[in-house]
Amino acid sequence: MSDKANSEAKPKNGSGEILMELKGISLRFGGVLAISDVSFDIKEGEIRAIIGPNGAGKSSMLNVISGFYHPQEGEIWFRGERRPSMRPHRVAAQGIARTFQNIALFKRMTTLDNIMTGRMTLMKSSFAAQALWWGPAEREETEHREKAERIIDFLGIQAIRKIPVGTLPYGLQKRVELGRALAAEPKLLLLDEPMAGMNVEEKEDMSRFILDVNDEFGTTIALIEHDMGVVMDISDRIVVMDYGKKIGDGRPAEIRNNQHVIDAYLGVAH
Amino acid sequence: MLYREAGEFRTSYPDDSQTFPIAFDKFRYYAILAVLFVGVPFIVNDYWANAVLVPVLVWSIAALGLNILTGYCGQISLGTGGFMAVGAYSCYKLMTAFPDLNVVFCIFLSGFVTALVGIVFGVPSLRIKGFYLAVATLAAQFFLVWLFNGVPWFYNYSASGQITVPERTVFGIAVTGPYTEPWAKYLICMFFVFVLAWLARNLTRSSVGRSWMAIRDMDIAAEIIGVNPLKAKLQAFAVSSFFVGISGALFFSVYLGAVEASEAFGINQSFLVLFMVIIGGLGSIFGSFAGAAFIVLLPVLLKNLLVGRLSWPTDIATNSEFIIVGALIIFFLIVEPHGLAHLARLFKEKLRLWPFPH
Amino acid sequence: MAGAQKRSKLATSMAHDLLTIPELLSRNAVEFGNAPANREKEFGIWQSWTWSEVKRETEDLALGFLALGVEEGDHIAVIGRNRPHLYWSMLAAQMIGAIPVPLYQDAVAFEMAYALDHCGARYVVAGDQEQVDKVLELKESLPSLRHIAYLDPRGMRKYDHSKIADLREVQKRGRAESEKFGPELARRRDRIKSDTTCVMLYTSGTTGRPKGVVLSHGNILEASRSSSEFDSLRQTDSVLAYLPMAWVGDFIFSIGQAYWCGFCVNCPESADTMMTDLKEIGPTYFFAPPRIFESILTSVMIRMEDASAIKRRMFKFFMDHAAEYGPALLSGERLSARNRLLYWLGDLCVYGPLRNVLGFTNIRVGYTAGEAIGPEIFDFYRSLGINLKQLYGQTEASVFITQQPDGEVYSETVGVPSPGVELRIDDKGEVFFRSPGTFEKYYKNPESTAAAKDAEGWVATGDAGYIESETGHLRIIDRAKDVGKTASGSLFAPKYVENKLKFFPNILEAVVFGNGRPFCTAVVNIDLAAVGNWAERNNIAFASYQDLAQNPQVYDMIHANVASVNESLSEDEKLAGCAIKRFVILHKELDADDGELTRTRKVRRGAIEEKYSEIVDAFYGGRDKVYLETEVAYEDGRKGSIAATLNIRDVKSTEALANAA
Amino acid sequence: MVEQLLYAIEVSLNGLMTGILYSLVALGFVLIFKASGVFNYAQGIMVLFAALTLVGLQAGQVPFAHLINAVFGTRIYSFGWNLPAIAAIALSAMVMVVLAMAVEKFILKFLVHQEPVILFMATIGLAYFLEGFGELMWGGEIKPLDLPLPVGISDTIESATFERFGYGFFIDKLDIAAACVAAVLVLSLVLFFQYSKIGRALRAVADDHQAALSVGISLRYIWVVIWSIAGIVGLAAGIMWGAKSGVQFSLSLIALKALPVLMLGGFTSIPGAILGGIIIGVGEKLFDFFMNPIIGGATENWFAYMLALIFLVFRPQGLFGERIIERV
Repeated sequence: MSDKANSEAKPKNGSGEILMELKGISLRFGGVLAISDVSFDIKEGEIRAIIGPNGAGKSSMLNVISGFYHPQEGEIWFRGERRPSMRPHRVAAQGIARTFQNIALFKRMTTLDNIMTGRMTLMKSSFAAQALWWGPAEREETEHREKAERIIDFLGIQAIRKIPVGTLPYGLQKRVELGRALAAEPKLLLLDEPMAGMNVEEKEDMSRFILDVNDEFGTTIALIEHDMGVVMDISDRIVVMDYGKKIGDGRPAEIRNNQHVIDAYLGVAH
Repeated sequence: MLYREAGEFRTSYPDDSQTFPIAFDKFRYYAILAVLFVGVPFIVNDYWANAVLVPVLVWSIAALGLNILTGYCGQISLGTGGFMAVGAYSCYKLMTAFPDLNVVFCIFLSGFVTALVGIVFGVPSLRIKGFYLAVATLAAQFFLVWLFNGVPWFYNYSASGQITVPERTVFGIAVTGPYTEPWAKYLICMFFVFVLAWLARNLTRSSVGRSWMAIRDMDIAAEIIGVNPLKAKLQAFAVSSFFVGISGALFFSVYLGAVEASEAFGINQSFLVLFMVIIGGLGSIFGSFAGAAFIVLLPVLLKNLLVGRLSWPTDIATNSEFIIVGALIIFFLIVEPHGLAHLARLFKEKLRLWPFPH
Repeated sequence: MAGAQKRSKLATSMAHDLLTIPELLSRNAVEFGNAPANREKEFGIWQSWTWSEVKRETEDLALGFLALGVEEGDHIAVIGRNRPHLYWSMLAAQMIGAIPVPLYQDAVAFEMAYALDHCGARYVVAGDQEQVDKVLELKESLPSLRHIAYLDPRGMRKYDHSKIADLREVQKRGRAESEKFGPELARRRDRIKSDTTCVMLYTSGTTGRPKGVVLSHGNILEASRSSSEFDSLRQTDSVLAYLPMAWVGDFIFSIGQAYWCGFCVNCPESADTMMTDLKEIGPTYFFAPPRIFESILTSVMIRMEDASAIKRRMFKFFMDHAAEYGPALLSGERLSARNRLLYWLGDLCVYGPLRNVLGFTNIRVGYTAGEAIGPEIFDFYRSLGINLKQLYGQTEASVFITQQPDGEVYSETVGVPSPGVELRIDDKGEVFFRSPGTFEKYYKNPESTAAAKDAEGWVATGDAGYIESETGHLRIIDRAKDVGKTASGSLFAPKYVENKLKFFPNILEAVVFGNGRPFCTAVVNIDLAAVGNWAERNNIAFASYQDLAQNPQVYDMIHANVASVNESLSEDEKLAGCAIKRFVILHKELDADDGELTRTRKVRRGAIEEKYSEIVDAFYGGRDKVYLETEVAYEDGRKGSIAATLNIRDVKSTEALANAA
Repeated sequence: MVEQLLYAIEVSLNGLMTGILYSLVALGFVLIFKASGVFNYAQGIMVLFAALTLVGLQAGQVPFAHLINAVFGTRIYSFGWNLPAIAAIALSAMVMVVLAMAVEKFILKFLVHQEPVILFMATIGLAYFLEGFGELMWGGEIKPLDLPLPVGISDTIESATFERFGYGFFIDKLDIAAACVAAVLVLSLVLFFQYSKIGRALRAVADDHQAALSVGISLRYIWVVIWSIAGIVGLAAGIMWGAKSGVQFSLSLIALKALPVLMLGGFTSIPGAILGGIIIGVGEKLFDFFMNPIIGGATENWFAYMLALIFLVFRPQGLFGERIIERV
């Protein structure tokens, strides 16, 4: 069923407007060149994968997009405007949410609170209103709680709603983190190795969720993933990086028989 | 065991996110409030007010404040004493500068003054983390105390260098000054405790509180998902200092009546409050009260026991007091690092699941 | 409370001229407009609908169905877990003269195929994607199927929506086109009479194909009215709807009685949150089949195992006290001051908290039926002060045949005839009934109808039993056709024996053979929860269910149980012949998916006897080991097979065992 | 004017010496923090406790005299002997080792896996304990502590400088001694860490507890050693301070100055501790020297902290602390 649905889905995806464009991005740490002159774009509603051997600069790339690293050269265009270098939380406010390679949840907060925190950028009520728990503040809480509950329902984590996430098993934590990112209702969702350290079953679930997110909410997704099989299955287009350079870009089929890519991967076992 | 929750269900989110969702807890809460506000004032005598209740209440406010900063926002501070001093002295200046201004306002205002100072000393927290920050806050401690001792303007050039509270009334009843009835002292403190605890609860349950906890648990991730660390931390410092300032103001105006900065607000006070927070339980409002009660009452008990009962010479008693307090604190950290609040939580869970063990 | 009673009295008084469920709905919308009618746990809270809201929702649905082109007499299959919208769709169907046919959601596609085909369902209301997929699989074999509506849109976006629609969309459309279809709705409503078909339910026949039992509004209303009055149910009551919607009981409780009294029906968030939801709702009126009460009791005992010694001792002390005086207290007898005080203490420290954690605090009336319940299980709940009673019923009777009145509750009987029900027991001991609730007919199956229901309307229950002279209560022994004779000519009542066996917490299921055989033998299923826990506590390692089942110590334990059953049988000279001489512990759980149980978890004796013929042969061939391969079906419908060698035990008498030990 | 300048130089020279004393205390912090990640607030009290013990032993005081007398109504105060300094120092060193063992056995052992803040609080508890315990053991009154130091150094310097600049710098012989002691201590510590087996083990632990454990180094043993060393360093500092301003409770407060020193130097850097100490020592003296007329005295109380605070804002990891790299 799922595959059918998803194959039907394909033509729609990736045909949209360009959501984000990265032009000639270069990033240095001291002397080390993490990313050198990489350019690619991400289209509305597509699932865009960034792959490559370890140390290829994938994560750095994601960090650049989410504004955590500031590239020395290159431009980032988001929704038709050039994005000046800004603090990560401002980037988040622009509608870019992400998950992290090694889970970065707020361990002592409950699942619900984590997800509510994800909506931080959407909450408006004033400090005073919250301190006095005035009407507006309480109403806002309720509205956002509703939204959060939809996500909890969507991810099927009702049972752990009020449990501190620190005590949850790895697989569930990954799910909650996805929930936290979704809560921000992002224009662009960045997933840093969403399936790292998962067993086959969990991977299937996660891919399922990623696809569902993509077509239920029409969210644009950019992800890094090691599991080639999964990447080929779920992504519309793939960027391949190696030693900080872009060595391939295209639909899974094209990537599969791209010579550079094959060479790059022959060396490393994945 | 005492809980009868079956049939308690929530049909709306406000119901679900109440402070006391369970009917039994709500009942308990109101019962306690009733006793504190209506019962105690009639029976409280001078000793109980001055030695037990008032100090516990005043320190609770300070503990609440520090708990917001350390327990909720994860920023350790050793400057509490200094901020209490700010509260006390600004309260003094306000009371003497505007004699007609109601003392309650003075106290709130001194809270705001302290909040401003807190923001100033909070700024470094953006760069400095962990123990470095803790030590940095000592700067506030020593500088502020030095300031209030060194600049006569603060103590209105009084010969003693002390500040002494003028008599002020609320509804015609003296709440400060030598002729204050114990119950009046007690009630005015209760009033502030209640209001501030309510504020703290509101903040910690709403998005402000979540931004604090996010910073505490993982500051980098917090910023990346959209928490503005500058805002969150400064808010935490401001609110925390506001609370601490008010407790300082009460400490001076209602509890002691006359203070001298370096004695009343020394580094030890800072540590005392930190103890209250840790022993009470980081990130718990109830914990702040429990911790304050514990730390304030323990010496009182010991004194009664050693000097009162065993009639030891006071110097030995004081020393033993230090030894016992120190030992107890260590013991506590070993058996229950998450504090009294956590113990209470476990106990409550047991009761709810009774007769099942888990 | 009193006010509420008055209102519900008023309701009933004016309700005598109410003939149909839709009329009841309109009445409730007026009488209790703002009282809750349905709740469902969703998105973390209990979403609630008042009676007036339910009326609106349902009418919109009905209009929507009209817009879809539903004809009078069309069958609308409803498949899914208990959810308000699905109940409303049944109501909506009735309003427009269509016939709701709830089906078991856990049925696999080919099982569903029969029912859908047999009733010629034109429309299907499916709970979620899973159910839709099942129906789609059968699309080809169901020519009459016109349209599918689904409730949960998750994952449905990609489906071709020419023949599929979102139920809420259907509803919206109905609301939008209310002027257009309003008159038609009114017209059809007026045409519903008390003999109009109210619902059609498929009995998961223990033998042969399922039969479609046709029940009229008259049947349902009468049954609901009399039973509600029997237990003086009120508008302020509440129930948890968690049993299959396709089962007549759920229809009577969640629609019949709920609409009659106007009380609130609560739907759990999902099957696996049922216990927590039960606790949150704390219903006042509760029904569960014995197996559920059994598993709850087992879990209570297991959880108490880990409690501290003192607590366990206290628990035991008070439970013993309760076992002694609780039931008496509940049936309103006077106790000595000391015992009352002790019970009060116990209520404070154990019974109350226990009722609370289980969610039984507010229960006024609790029922169990469908199977015989173990005396100690039954008494356990009664001793806690929960007014648990038994009833005996059938789909064909719109449930109620006999019930236990408050104050006359016995674990081994099923009570006195329900109001308006006549009982007759023929010479072969089979029980017959006649009542206003008696079904109209089996759909498209006149001969079975004729066989089951004679000219004067007497219906054969197929159960053998007798009326106890001293209490006047009915006592069921067994399925009439299963009651037979052993080769030695003595009476053989397998079910009776099986139940006695199943009353032991270690035994999940048991099948007894012996009809026309020299002696009786049994195939036993152990209860993994109970036995597994026992094994852990006695640190007996086991890799799998199979492994555990064949463990000699487990065998010894079961052996003891069987022996004690034999003992109790020997006391009753009529059934002494049923003593079990040999038994085997089966290496797999009996499973509906393997055709060994019915959907309501009754054992299919015939099927089992043939499937495990090797075992039976081994029993009577005198061998003490048997090797067999059995086919099993997994959740996803795949088939596999497991092989095992089973040990056969010869049963010694209890004292023999005692000596051996 | 020249006078003024020369005086300033003298002041700063004295500051330098005080700074060295600060560093001595700071050294203890650093050792413990480096090896066990424990932020040992009790270090200051340990200094006091060491000094008290030393004096007590030297003067042959009876431990807990007050308590005993109070309880049994006796009137014993002294054993009536006078230990030679060396013996007393050796004994006190042993006491410090015992203390270290006790700390490990009764506190750290149970808190190994707790968060840093909890351990920190525990050491504050320890500080309370030791404060009470020390005074109960040796009494709270101020005690003089005199060391047999070669007289005359100061004079030589003074006269020598007088001939040079026509202005005699006065430098307390104690300060000079302190400087030497500090130098010796640091040198020996560095050697110890570089070349002794256990020293290398300590470094290993500092880098990575798990790794250290996996190569079979007992964390608990390490902790005892490191706390002993910290205790002995504390003793040295205690002697110096005690000799300078008498052994009294205020010692522990002065010891608090070690904290800003640490911030400057970085919690994990030995050279940092030394340099930080000197900077602060000199800094606060000069600041007071110049600002006193303007904003009043006693600026030493806070100058150090303010300096550290401002410095840290620009360099959060301190002078020599490892760079803090933020990752996600």
